[in-house]
Amino acid sequence: MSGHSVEDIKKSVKVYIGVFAALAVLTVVTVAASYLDLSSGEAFFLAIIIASVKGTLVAGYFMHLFSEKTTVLAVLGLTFFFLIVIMFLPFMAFTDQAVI
Amino acid sequence: MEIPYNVEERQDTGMFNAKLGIWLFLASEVMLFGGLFSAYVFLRMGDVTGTFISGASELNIPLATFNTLVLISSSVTMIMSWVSLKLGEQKKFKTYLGTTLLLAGVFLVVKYFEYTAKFHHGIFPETSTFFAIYFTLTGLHMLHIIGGMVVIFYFLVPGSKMMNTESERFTNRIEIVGLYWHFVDLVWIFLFPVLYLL
Amino acid sequence: MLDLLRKYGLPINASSHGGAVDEVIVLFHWLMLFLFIGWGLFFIYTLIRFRASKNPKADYVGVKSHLSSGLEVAVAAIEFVILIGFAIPIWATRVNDVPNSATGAEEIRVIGQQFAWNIHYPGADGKFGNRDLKLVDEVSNPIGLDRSDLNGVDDFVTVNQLHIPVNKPIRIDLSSKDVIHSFSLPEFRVKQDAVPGMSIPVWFEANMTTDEYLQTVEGTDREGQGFEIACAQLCGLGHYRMKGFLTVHDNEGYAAWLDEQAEYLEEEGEDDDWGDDF
Amino acid sequence: MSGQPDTHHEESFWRKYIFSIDHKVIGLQYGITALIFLFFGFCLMMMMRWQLAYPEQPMPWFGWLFGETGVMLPEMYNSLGAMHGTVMIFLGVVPLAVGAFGNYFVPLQIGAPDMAFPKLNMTSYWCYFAGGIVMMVGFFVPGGAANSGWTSYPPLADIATTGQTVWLFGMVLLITSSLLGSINTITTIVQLRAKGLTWMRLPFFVWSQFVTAFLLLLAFPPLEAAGVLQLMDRLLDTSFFLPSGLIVSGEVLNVSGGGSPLLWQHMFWFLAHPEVYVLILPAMGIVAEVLSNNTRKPLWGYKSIVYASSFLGFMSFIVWAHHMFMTGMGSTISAFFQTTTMIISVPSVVILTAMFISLWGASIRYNSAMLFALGFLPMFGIGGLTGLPLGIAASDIHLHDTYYVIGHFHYVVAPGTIFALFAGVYYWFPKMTGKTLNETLGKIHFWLSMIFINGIFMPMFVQGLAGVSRRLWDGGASYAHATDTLWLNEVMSASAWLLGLAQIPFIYNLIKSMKSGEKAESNHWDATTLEWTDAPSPPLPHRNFEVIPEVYRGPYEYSVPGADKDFTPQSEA
Ligand code: HEA
Ligand code: HEA
Ligand code: CUA
Ligand SMILES: [Cu+2]
Repeated sequence: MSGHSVEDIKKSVKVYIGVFAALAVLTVVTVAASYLDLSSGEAFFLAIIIASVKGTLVAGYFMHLFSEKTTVLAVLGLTFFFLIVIMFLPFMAFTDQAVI
Repeated sequence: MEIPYNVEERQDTGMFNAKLGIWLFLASEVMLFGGLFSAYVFLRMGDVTGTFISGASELNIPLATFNTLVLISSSVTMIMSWVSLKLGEQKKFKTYLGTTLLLAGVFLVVKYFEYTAKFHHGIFPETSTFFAIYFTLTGLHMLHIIGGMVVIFYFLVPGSKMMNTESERFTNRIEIVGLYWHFVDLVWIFLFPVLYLL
Repeated sequence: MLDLLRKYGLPINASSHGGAVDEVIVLFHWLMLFLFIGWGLFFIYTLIRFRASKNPKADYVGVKSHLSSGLEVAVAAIEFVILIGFAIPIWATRVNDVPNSATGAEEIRVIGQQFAWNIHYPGADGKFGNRDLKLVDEVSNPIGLDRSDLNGVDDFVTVNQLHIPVNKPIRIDLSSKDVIHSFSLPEFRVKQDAVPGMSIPVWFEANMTTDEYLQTVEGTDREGQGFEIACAQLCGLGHYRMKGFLTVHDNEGYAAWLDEQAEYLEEEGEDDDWGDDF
Repeated sequence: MSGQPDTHHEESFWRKYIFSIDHKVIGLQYGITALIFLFFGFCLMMMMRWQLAYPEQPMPWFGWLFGETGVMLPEMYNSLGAMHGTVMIFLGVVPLAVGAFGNYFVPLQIGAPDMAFPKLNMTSYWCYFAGGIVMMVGFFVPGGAANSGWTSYPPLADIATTGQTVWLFGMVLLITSSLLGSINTITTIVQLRAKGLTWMRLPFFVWSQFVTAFLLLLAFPPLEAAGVLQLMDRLLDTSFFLPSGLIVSGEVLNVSGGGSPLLWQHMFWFLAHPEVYVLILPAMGIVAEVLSNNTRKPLWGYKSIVYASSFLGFMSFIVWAHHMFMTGMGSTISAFFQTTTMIISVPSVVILTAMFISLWGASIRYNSAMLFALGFLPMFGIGGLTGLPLGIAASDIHLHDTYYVIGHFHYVVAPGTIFALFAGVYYWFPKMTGKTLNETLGKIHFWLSMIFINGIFMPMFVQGLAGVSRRLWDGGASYAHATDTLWLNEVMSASAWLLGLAQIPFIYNLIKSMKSGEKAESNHWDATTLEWTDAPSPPLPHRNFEVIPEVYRGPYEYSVPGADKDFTPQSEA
């Protein structure tokens, strides 16, 4: 991000502080939610959604992904696709197993 | 003959070399932790005796929450150190980077207490597959923290000479360390709910 | 093509579904042969015709037509026909339509171990007794069969001796005590890994008895050697000798064999609960 | 991660040849180490072939390796098998194809002074070297080297002798090396292309290295994770891959259980399937270079080859479970993997077809490099085509884990990839050394190799169809169904040893020509790509080019109508 002017940078500092606050709040929310009486499926989705929001904030602002170059985004898009593959395909194969 | 685009950006890609390099490295890290998360999902789904649920309930949530906040803060100080460099405020840079290192240290200390508490209760990796994956994931994450600390320390003390000699290059390097550090934070953001809360 | 493949190794087929497996193998070998010969002829022709001494000036453009795209589409199309028309349905019947004793199949359990196949028969009641880790004794009770379980009283266990009736669906539930083995019956086009921690069914129907088979190999090097169970997955240093024997009886023969086993069981009491017929 | 300033002071021997950061020296280091390992893997295999052909007979000359009787025991056979696979793939072919050729020629072909991260490059080589040494240490620990196959399936691998632990440590080093290397390659190709060298002007070799680097980058980490898990299982008594209730040699295994052996298989094949395309893509890249150069015409359908290879790379991540059809896979997932497997065969057909069609209208020069490249085509054809019946679960029932599989993949890796690598050596040797290889010896090497390699692998299909399992210590002698095809073992073994003899002209040629070969011109083959047209032979140390070239056209502009010579260099304005 070497193209940034001093002005821009000062503005983004505010953003960073905001993100920090959001992350802190969301952390507390996840913990609180885990004490709710949710079914394991609901709990799972809630936790993953919150974590994903936090992850997006970190990647998007701290790691500047929201304004990153297409080359990087393409690499990460590919990675993300294969991440989904390795995360879920083995497990799907497992549930489709003839008899466990 | 210098290698091109070591410091300056290449026109059509808009990047200097190390920037792409670190992103590629992080991509491979995503797959590394992805593989382990996949193992977690796979083992959890095949877990008929409920070791995952009972195991998670033995973990210390308050400590881990505290640690999450510590790590998030360290991410913020990391990015602030880079901002300070951009603004040419070298003193502030050192303070922020030093704080990052300190917070990382706090994280490790907390982790140390968590681990020893487990060992005291006779909980080891071989206790159940839950603790096996717990120790593997957090242990590997910890190795990443330690690696990051070494690099941060390098730029804080011996490597900081470059700040004055090649300031643009130094700023680039700090940006790269920052990317790595945020990634380590990001991994923890997922580790925390997956291991402690589910 | 089938005859050709038979000539080059493919064993005789002794099961009812084996024909379908062979058919896929045959179809693919046709495709392979066709492509290989087609491109091979083209290849040799170009190599001769366009050698530098004969054709000193190369043509910048070369082939203009896009016939080759058609060929590629054709190859893909044939693959998909085989895939959808044969492969997927065959596999579905293999893994989805597994019969059981209620649907008239003979149920047997096979438990692999380094380096033998333990064959567990349910006995006259058709029900398998429980197994318990604690009861395992490598000499007297390799699978840990619980004789105090009522279902287990008449069960019997053989080592490396699988006997089945002809023309009746056989369902085998495969598991393993230690490492991964693979239960392979080449003449029946049966192969299935035995994975510890899992019980995986595999089924087939023999349509040739051992006696009939032995007649077909009379006068060859294989004379006198019946069907065998091979282990196809590396399972340690004895992998090469993890061989079992499969005997296919006609119905009377099978009944007689079962009776014989039941007798052994009575005679020898609980200590030695498998037939010493190997 | 720093650029190397252009220092002109004399460097010490160590700086120059051992801890060099020049991509060419590192490429040569990779090349020499990999050739030695290749040779070593070959020797392991020749010993195995003795045992397969003459089970339980004492081995002549080398019997002392196996103790007093001179007979190879089953444990030893399993060790040799696992190590042959590992050494060939991870220490031989990949380092040669990616580490050596990739390192040496990617920067040259894209007009770069070096790789993007020279120090990282050196680190990858030394990680690879350390990994190789660790692998070799395996032979000297109690129980011998890893003996659970190169696939290391648990539970067998979890309970195997110490050699397996050593293997895992070796793999972690090798994986690290590959990861660093692939980061370097991708960055180099993206960032350091010369002016005017757009994506569609890249030589196909560079493309193949680019796709390969992505496969290494994204497929290897899960195996690294799996390797760590297996290490935990072995060293810390966890049970990631061990289910509850295992009884090993009569004893209940004392672990918590709850793991799954199939987890390993998924994580292993998630890498290992892309890995096989890592073996073949650079080979295709080399063949493309040699082919267009010696047909004196552009590669037919360059764009379709580029797209096909990218698609191949992408698809290779989602076909892995075709190695696992027999693990009790259900019908939905197996239908998915059968379909993707059939789909992935199409880009290979496209690439091969384009290469065949390139021959039409050519003016073919039959030199050694070209012979090996041409030999590659039908050999890869046989290997690839025999992959098809394996990709269908129904036919895989009969063929899985038999010698048919062994035949399939050896056709793609040995007369396929290895031939392509030979072609690469013959083609680029003049560039690397400034000397030429002897053509007559090269041709002898080709024809003998071609004959004997088919003598080894063709009979494997016959044995495979007969249902002979792989990894058998006695080559099937104890099974009745192997009786009819057993005699082929001797044929195969004799061919293997003769193949060994056939390598003597090659090795002699390499050494002799290096010392006293004829001097080669800088553009020895009248080629069009930058490494030939703009760099001297051998290229300048530490910067490759006098001036960084600029590129004006596609990679294979041969026999352009109206041009005064039959090749138009990429850098010609
Ligand atoms: C370089 C390595 C390489 C390559 C490229 C391939 C390519 C392919 N492989 Fe192979 N494979 C291996 C290496 C490779 N494989 C290895 C090492 C194993 C065993 C691992 C182990 O278990 O130890 C294996 C095992 C293996 C299996 C598992 C078998 C089993 O264990 O039961 C399967 C199943 O689907 C398979 C399928 C395929 C397919 C469909 C292709 C396709 O990509 C092939 C596509 C190519 C073509 C279709 C050819 C096109 C050519 C023409 C049309 C022209 C022909 C004409 C002339 C030349 C004249 N392979
Ligand atoms: C890249 C991979 C590769 C290569 C090239 C080879 C090459 C060969 N392989 Fe191998 N093989 C495997 C990978 C490979 N193999 C794998 C993965 C397995 C499975 C292991 C397992 O079960 O776990 C296997 C298994 C395997 C078996 C089955 C063992 C069993 O199941 O019991 C056999 C049997 O004959 C065999 C034989 C051969 C032969 C005859 C060659 C020949 O083609 C060799 C030809 C080699 C050359 C022609 C190279 C010569 C090079 C030189 C001489 C270099 C010159 C040196 C200098 C200049 C210094 N291999
Ligand atoms: Cu059991 Cu091989
Ligand atoms: Cu594969």
